[in-house]
Amino acid sequence: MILYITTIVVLLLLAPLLLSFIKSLKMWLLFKRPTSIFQGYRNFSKLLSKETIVSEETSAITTYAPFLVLSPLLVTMFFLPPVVQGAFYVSFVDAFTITGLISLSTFFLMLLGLDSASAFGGMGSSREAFISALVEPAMVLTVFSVSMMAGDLGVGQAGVNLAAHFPKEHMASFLFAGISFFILLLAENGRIPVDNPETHLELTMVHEAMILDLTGVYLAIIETASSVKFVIFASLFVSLFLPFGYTYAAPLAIFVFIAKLFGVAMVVAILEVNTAKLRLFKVPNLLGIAIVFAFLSLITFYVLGA
Amino acid sequence: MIELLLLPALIIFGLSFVKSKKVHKLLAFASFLILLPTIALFELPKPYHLLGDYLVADTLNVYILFVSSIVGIGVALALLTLNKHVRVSRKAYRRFYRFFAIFWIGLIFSILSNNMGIYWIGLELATLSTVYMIKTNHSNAAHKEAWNYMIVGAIAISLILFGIILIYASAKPILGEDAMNFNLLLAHAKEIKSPFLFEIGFAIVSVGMFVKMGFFPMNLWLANIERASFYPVAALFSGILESAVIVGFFRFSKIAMEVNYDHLFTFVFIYAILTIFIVAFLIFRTKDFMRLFSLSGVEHMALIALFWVSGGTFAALLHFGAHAFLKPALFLSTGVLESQGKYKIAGALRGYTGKKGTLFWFLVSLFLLAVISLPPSPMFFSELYGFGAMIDTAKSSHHLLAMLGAIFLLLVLLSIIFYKFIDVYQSMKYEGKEYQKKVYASELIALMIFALGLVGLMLPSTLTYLKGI
Amino acid sequence: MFLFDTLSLIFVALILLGTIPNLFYSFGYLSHIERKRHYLLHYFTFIFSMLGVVTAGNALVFLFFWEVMSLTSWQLILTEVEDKETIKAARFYFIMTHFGFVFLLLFFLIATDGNIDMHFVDMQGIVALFPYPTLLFFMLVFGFLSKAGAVPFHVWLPYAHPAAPSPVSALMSGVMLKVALYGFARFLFDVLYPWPLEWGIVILVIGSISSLVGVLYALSEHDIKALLANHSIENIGIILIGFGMGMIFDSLHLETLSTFAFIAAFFHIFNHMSFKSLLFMGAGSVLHQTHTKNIEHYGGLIKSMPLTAFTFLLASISISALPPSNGFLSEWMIFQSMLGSYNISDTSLKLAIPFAIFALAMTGGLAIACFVKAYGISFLGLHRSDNAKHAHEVNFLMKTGMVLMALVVMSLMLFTPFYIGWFDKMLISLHHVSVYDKMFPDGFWHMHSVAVHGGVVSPLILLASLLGVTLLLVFAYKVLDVKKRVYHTWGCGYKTTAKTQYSATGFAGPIRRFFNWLYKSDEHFHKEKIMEHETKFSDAHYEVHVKPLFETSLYVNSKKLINLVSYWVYRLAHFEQTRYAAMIFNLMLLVLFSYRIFFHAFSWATFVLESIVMIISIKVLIIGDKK
Amino acid sequence: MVDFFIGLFLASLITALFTTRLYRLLNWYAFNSLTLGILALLIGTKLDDNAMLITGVVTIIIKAIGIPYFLKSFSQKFHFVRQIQPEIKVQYAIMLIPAILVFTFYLAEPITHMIANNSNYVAISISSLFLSLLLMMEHKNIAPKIVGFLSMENSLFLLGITATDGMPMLVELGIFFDLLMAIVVINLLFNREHEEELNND
Repeated sequence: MILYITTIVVLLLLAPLLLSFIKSLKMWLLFKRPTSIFQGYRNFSKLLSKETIVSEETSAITTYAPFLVLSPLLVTMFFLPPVVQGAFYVSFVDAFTITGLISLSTFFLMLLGLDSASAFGGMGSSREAFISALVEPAMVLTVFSVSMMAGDLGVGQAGVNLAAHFPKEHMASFLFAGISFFILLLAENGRIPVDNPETHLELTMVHEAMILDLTGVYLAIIETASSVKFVIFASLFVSLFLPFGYTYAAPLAIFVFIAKLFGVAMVVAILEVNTAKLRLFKVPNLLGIAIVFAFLSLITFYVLGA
Repeated sequence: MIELLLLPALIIFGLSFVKSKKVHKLLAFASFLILLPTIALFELPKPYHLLGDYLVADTLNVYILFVSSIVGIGVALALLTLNKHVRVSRKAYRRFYRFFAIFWIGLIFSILSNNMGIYWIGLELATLSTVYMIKTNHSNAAHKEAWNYMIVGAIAISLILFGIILIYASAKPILGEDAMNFNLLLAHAKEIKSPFLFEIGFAIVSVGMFVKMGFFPMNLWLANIERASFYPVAALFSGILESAVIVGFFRFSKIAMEVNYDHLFTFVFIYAILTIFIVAFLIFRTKDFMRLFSLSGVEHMALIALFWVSGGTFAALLHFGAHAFLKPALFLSTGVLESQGKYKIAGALRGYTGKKGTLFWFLVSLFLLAVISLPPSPMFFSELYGFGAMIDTAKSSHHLLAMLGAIFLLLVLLSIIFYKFIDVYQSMKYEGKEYQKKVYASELIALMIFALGLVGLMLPSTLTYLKGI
Repeated sequence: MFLFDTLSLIFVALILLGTIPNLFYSFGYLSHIERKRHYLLHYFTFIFSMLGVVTAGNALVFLFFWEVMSLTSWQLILTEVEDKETIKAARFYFIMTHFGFVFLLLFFLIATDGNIDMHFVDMQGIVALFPYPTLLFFMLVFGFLSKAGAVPFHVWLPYAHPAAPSPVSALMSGVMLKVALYGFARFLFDVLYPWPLEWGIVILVIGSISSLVGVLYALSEHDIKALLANHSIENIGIILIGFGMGMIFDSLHLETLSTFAFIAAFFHIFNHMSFKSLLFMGAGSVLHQTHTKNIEHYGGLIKSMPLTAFTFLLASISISALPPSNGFLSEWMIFQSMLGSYNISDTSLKLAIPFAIFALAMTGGLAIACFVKAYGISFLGLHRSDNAKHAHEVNFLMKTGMVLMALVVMSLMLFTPFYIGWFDKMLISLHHVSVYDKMFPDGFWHMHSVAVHGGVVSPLILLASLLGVTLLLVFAYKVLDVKKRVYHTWGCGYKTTAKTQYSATGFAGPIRRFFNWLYKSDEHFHKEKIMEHETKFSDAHYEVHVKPLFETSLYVNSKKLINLVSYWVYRLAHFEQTRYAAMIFNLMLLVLFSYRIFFHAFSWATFVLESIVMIISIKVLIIGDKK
Repeated sequence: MVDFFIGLFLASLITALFTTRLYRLLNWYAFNSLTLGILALLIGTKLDDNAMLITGVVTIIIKAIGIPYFLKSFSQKFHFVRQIQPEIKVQYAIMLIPAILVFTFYLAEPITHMIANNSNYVAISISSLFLSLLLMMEHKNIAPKIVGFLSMENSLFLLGITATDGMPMLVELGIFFDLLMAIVVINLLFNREHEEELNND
């Protein structure tokens, strides 16, 4: 139980760090002077001390939606697979629920975008709706095939099972599912090539457009939400598709886990440096690949058993 | 008893020669009398021999006569205000009643007869008398149609007689002069030595009857006639004259069932489907009430014939009763609807205000929806039972899938008719302009009589009576 | 005459749950209706007839109430005739229901041997002897699913539901469609029982296609009620997926999974009833205030109609299948049941089920997008029209109706085990095994899937934790006591007006563009250019219409065919006016000849001879020479 | 002897088909009815059937003399068009008539196996029915149509007399009564037309 809570706290604390890490790594790779990897925490604390400016066109949605964006993600944090063998994990929540919780958060985020009556908010919501509608089937299909390979739909149990018994006999579908999930990780967290988190150009922004009118604590909450979301995806990816290092003793296991998370962040950063952001109407091509891989994964598992 | 039955008709006949101004009201009320002897007939034990073996009242024909007399009363009531809707002379009025009397006499003979010859004589009498009724309208179209009716009706009637003689010829070797007796023939149908001769005779009889009822390929002639004549005539045509024909069909087909059921069924089935096929598409294109209703009358007659030969006696009779009440009611209301703004379907039901007006449009809507077998119309039940009988027959045949396909086709064709009626109803009620219109009490009472008739059909006692036939 | 078994009672409960809030709402709405007597008469008959359908004990009663239901609902659509569209919609609706009725009639007649007052259970014996059970199955599919609105018989829904007054739309969409599903279930279970595997696959495929098509057309819709109607198609599809899975498992003798899938379907039936009724009520309230159905003219209604907005949000979350709502739970169950397909060895099934999973998941994603659009555009932002500006909260009765329906939604969310226990009992009465104990082995907190390696969901814990965390956050925010300032929305230095907001058309733009192959949309773009500059214009107008694919391909064409046939029939029929004698002559010839050939010594030679003779004779005597 | 008159009956009907003048058509109709009456008398004497004899006499009086006379007087009173050109070309008609005869014999062929006598009469009656129909359809004017209808009546009487050896008396009288009624109605119809024409003038 202590391990369980520790993990959650560690992951929560780690969340802003990971995003800042990606950012500074990218800058470093581009031969820029990198920002501090603790920039995330600085932003957070600064935003907390700022006053909140609420647009007069908004309604109760703006007042409450930021909390509702964050809370499903926080709840999800409790349901992640265990990092250390023998640690407590929640057994009564399955992958569908987690997908649902993430969708719930996105739902309120999109409403938030529409509430401020600005053209940007609508634009962001519209694009987000488009992308998440395409992410959903890929996500469900991936979850489906992974849980079949893991032998359990519960996320926690699946992580444990995969760590205990790596599905060597289903490598093909496992690989397909992994690729698909990684694309989803990029898409859901608004990384390049789907979205560029660093730009505020109306032609390109998706996530940023929705929160353009937020400041202060609200912005801090939303920023936290997006970093928490990244951590959730990264740790899911790590526990489900890179299930090693689980059996070590507690501190080591946690360390390995965090290292893996940074590994994922590094891959993301390297990818971001080497690709350009896709045009919005090219995004379906990428998500199409995710869907196809997810579908392939399921079919290979189902029909070929490989 | 037979005197009693004929008496009202004779009274009307006599009164029609009186040249008084009030006489047309008197005539209308005199025609109420036709109901009394039919009610009396109900009370008598069945079968009741009215005139030796020639006229026999049994449960079937008493029912049909009863329905017809109610229709007759309704039509007579509506006639009271005919001159409010169309131009009609007093003389024509009296003539109309004169021929109505003859018509009624012919009808009594044909419906109650137990003899093919008498049946035919009655039918011919009724047919010829209606020719003149068409002519009460002075238009050129009516004149042309009266001739048309005369000729086509005569051909049809002659064909019926021709067939009757053939049937007679086929049965004479076993029954002698009594071969014209329906009941005897039915009892001895299996002994007929040359079934083929009988069947040829039956085929010709049915072709005659079918032509008379407007089946394939003569679908439009009745519609044209009803369009050209005054609406009470149309009501009489569809409500009563066709009953006389269909009762004959009932009797003949009953014998034919005994001779060779498969042949009869195949023949009537194909014929009826062809008819409904043509009629459905004709209805789809009609643009006025009269044609619409008279074509739908053809459709219903075809259905009744089909139900009857499929063994759905109850369904056929219930459908018959419903049709006999609904069609005249619709024709009468058409008279009211068309009296202002002829041929305009859009908005026809709008503008009827006040108690009378509301009742009128309400009743007409009910009739319109009842005629396409929406519950709680009796037609809904009769179609259920009728198609049930058909399916039953289909199951015992060797061509199950073909039969099911045909029944399905039939239902699809009925749906086309359904569509058209819904279209017409909606357009009557919700489209077009609204302006003040008037309806008279006598017409409303007539419609109420028909509505009550329909309700009466649904009474449990009526249903048991019909099931007992 | 009547039958009160568990299945019937469950649907009676469904109808009551759907109608009681509706009654309040309806009376609140009544002031809006001109023909009150007409409305009330048909409204109550409608409710009564639905109760009649679900409790009917024999075919006669069933068909009677079924037709009364169609009749009254048709009349209800015609309550407020404002334009030709309503009339067209009503006609279309009625002919479609009649189309279904034809198949039902055939089904019943075949299954009862014509004794339509026979008890349902006795029909099974007759059906067992019937050589083509699949024919009967398809009759049920056509008959009931055309009323339920499954693709491709869904075309009437987006026309009929918007045309009806809102309480009626709620009833039609929420309850009447379910009554059709009742019929489907009743006769599949009671009459056509041992199901071949193919039937289940057919239902699964119909369900998958319906769900996708429904949500895709909903996205492109700007009429709020048509949008909701299209969502009904989607949800019927989801229900059918569950139903199809149940049938498939049953044919494969996987009894527990079968029961589980059926429970999922029935649970979704209830859920859809609740949230769709609520959505239609909300839409009705909005319509009541703004007098338009076009969501482009709403906007900002949350400020003037908070209660409506809140209930609509609740229903939107539920219909989008977001946890912890009841809509999520039933969809979760359906996904779980599909997960049970793991052990099936049939290859065709292994291909069909992933497709269904994909369809269902895609539907979920698109539904979220669609409801963000519907909710965001109508309730959030600035008022997009004067009507929206002058809207205010609806009257007490209507509010009561909405609140009651919201309570129904909540109850389905909170008392899931209770409802599921109920469905479980019903399935036991339909000779299925019980799964309640397997689903709730350790009390009502956790709901387990019965599939091998199935998942678990804990709706109450989820709800509690979400509420807890949110409240905690809000509390923390309050504690922080942040200074709050109100200012304008940033609009690049321009003033933010209603026109600068994203429109519904724009919102759905990317998705519409992606699915253009289906929509085949018809765009109208007009702008007043300044000085012939492409990019500078004073005024612009953009409109996009989606071509209804199914309607044009299936319905318009069949109408064209009927028109064509009727034209030729009409032309042919007119020969009789001048050539009646010849007609009768030929008829006699045909009849007698056929009698001679078919009923006495048939031979092909004479048949050919007859045909030739008839053709010549018709040509010479009737058609004649061309002038 | 019976066969001879049947032959005459058929011959007169066929000749009527080719007639182009109304009065001649009426004459042929009269002749046709006359043969029918004689047939009735012949068969009546052979069978010693009084009813048949009465039928024969009534036929001759009404159909051979009465109706042609009335029709002729109508035609003078109401100015019928006397030039009646058959619509169907003669080339077709000469093919059609034998075809009809062949067909009816083919049709009646099974009957010969079932009942020995009279089956040929059935065939001839049916063919005369068809021929009368032909007569009706080849003319557009109303008068020859009426004649066609009357010939139809004749052909069924032929059937009644030859094939069934007479029908019940009551029926036959009834048929005659109806025939008279038909004439009355036709008269009335013509009258109307006449009146209207006068009114229009």
